[in-house]
Amino acid sequence: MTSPFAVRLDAFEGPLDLLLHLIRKHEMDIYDIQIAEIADQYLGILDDMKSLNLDVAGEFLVMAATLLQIKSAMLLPNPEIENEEESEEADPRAELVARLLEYQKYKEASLELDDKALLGRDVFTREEGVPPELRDSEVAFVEVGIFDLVSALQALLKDARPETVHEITQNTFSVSDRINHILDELTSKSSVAFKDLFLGSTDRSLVVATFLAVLELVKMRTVKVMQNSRQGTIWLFPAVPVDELTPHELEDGQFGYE
Amino acid sequence: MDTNELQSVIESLLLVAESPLRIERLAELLELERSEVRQAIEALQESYRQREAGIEIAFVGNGYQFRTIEQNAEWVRRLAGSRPFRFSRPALETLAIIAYRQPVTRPEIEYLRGVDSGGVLKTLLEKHLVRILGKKDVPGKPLIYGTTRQFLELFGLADLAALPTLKEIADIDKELREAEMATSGNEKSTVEDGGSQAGEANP
Amino acid sequence: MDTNELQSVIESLLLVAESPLRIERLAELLELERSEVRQAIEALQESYRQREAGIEIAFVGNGYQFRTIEQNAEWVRRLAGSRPFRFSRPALETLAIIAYRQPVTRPEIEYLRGVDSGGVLKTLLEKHLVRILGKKDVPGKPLIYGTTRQFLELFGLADLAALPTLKEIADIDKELREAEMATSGNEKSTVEDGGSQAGEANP
Repeated sequence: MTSPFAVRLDAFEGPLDLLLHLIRKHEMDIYDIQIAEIADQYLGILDDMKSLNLDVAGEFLVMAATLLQIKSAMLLPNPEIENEEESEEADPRAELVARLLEYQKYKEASLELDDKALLGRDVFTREEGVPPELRDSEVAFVEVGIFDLVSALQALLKDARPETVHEITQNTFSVSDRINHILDELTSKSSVAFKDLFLGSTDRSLVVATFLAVLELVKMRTVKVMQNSRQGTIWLFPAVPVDELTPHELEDGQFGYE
Repeated sequence: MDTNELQSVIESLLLVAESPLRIERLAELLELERSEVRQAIEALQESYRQREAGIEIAFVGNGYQFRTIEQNAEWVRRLAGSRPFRFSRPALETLAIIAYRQPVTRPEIEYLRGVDSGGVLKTLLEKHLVRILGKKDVPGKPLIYGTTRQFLELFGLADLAALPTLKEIADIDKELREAEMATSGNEKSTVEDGGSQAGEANP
Repeated sequence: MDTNELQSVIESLLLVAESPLRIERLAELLELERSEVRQAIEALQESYRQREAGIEIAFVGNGYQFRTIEQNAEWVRRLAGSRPFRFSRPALETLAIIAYRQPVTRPEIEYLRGVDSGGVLKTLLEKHLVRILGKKDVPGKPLIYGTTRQFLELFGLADLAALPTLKEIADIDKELREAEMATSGNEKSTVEDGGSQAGEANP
C-alpha cells in the first residue's frame, strides 16, 4: 500500500517543508513547479498516512486543498493574458512559490543558527552568566521576568474580594515588613515558594505589599526568582550568601515614608 | 592609568560581571573614552588568542564576556556532567523567523512556517529567548514578538546585525541539491532521522 | 594531550567551575596524574602573574579558582556598586502608580499611596524616570506626570503598550492557551489572515 516515498509527515516541519522535499526529489525548478505532479505526490503521501490510520495535521490538508485549487486554476484558459509579464502575475502558483522561497530562506537560516557556538552547548561562561535554563533541562529553574510575576500576582488577586471603591485601604502591611519577612524565611529555609509568602490570605494590601517587596528584592539582586516550568511554582532563592541576607539595610530610615 | 593597568582592570571586571559588559558601561566606570576601552579590549582579546588560551573574550549581546573556547566543549561538559542539548527544528525555525523579521506577530510566523506555532512560541517565551514587544496597531491588536538579549548571548551573536545573512534562494537550492545528491540512496533513513530529531526535547 | 592543550582545558574548566576545583577532581576528569595537573596549573598561574593580568588562578579552600587580583578590588567594587538602580519602596510604588495611571496628578498619587509623595516624585524626576506632562485643567491646575523613555529602557519595555498590565497577561495566557488547543482543520482562515499581514512585517 505504501508508496515508494514512504515518508513520515512528522519528519517534516509542515506542508511547506514537505513540498520543498518533493520539489527537490523530482528535481523540479522551484519557479516552474509541475503542479499536477506535485499535487499527486502530495496527496499520495496523505493517503498513505490515512490508510495507516495516522493523524494528518490540519495544515497538511489545507495545503492539499490549495494545491488542487492551483491545479484547476491552471487548467482554465485565461483570456486576459496578453503578454509574458502579465501572465506571470496571473500565475496561480505565484503565491505558493513565494511562500516556498521565503520558507526555505528561514529554514536555511535556522540551520545556520544551529551551527553557531551555542552557550551552554559549545561554549561556556562563568556559572552566574549562564542562563539558568540551559544548565540542566529537567530540574533547572528559569529566571522569571516581570511578566511572570505579574501573572502570579493576577492569580492571587483572582480570589481576592472586590474592593469597595471609596474605602482607602489601610496599609496594614508595609513593604519593608514584607521584605524582612521574606529575608527571614530565606535565612531559615534557603528557598521559599512565592505563594507561601501570602500566608494564605488574599488581602489586597498584603498581596500588593508582598509583591512590591519581591520586586524590590529582585531589583536589589538580593533574591532570585525562579520557576521550573511555566505553570510551576515560583520559588525565591537568595542571590547572595545567606549571612548577607540580614535586613540591616532595610531600616525604616531608608524605606520609611517621608 | 597606563595601558597594562587598563587591560588588567578590564580583565578583572569581565571576570566578575554577571552578563556581557558593554563598552559604554566600561567607559563610564573607568571614566575613559570608549575608543580607549575598545582598544584595550581588542588588545586583550588578541593576547588570549595568541597564547591559545582556553578562555577568550567574546563579543556577544553588545558586550564582552569571558567564554571557554569551542574546542574544549567536551571537557567542560564532562565537568558539568551534561550532555549537549539540541534545539528542535520547530524551535529553531520559529526563532529564526522572529530574529529576522522582528517585530513579528504570531499569524505572520505561522504564515511563513505553514504550521501552528503557538506551542513553540510559548516554549521560546519561557526560555526567555523571545519576548513580547507590545501590540501591533492593527485590528485584533496581535502581540508582537522579538528576540531577547539572552538570544544573542545563547547564539554568540554580537547584535542582530551579526545574524547570518539570509541566503539567496538559488544558492540554497544548489547547496541542498548537492547535499541530497551526496547522500542519495539513503533517503529513507535521512527522513526518519529528521523525524526523531523533530520530536526531540528542546534545550 | 600536550602541555598547551592541557593548560587550555584547565583554563576552560576553571572558568566555568562553580566552586574551587581540586587537583583530585581535575586529575580524575582529565585521566592524568595529579602531579601532571599540578604542574600545568602552576605553569598557568605563573603565566598570568608574568603578564600582570587582572585575574589570577588562586588556591582557595583546597582548590583552584579564577579570582580578580587584589589591586583591582576598588574597580570591582565600583562595578558592583554601579549596578542598576536600587528602588526604595516609596519610589517603586510611586513609579508603578505613575506608569499604570498616567497621566496622573500628585494628589491622585497621594490618594492611592495614602502618604505625601512630593519627595519621591522629586527623586523620580531627577532620575529622569518620570516627567511632567503638563497641567490638568481643573481648579488648582495640578501638574500631571507620566513616565519617560528611560523608564521604558530600565524595564526593557518597547513602549507603554508593552507594560504588563493584568489584562495583558490574561490576553497572553489566553492566546497561548488557544494556540495549544488549536489543532487540525481550523487553520485556513488563520493562515490567510497571516498572509495579508506578512507582507508588511519586515523589520
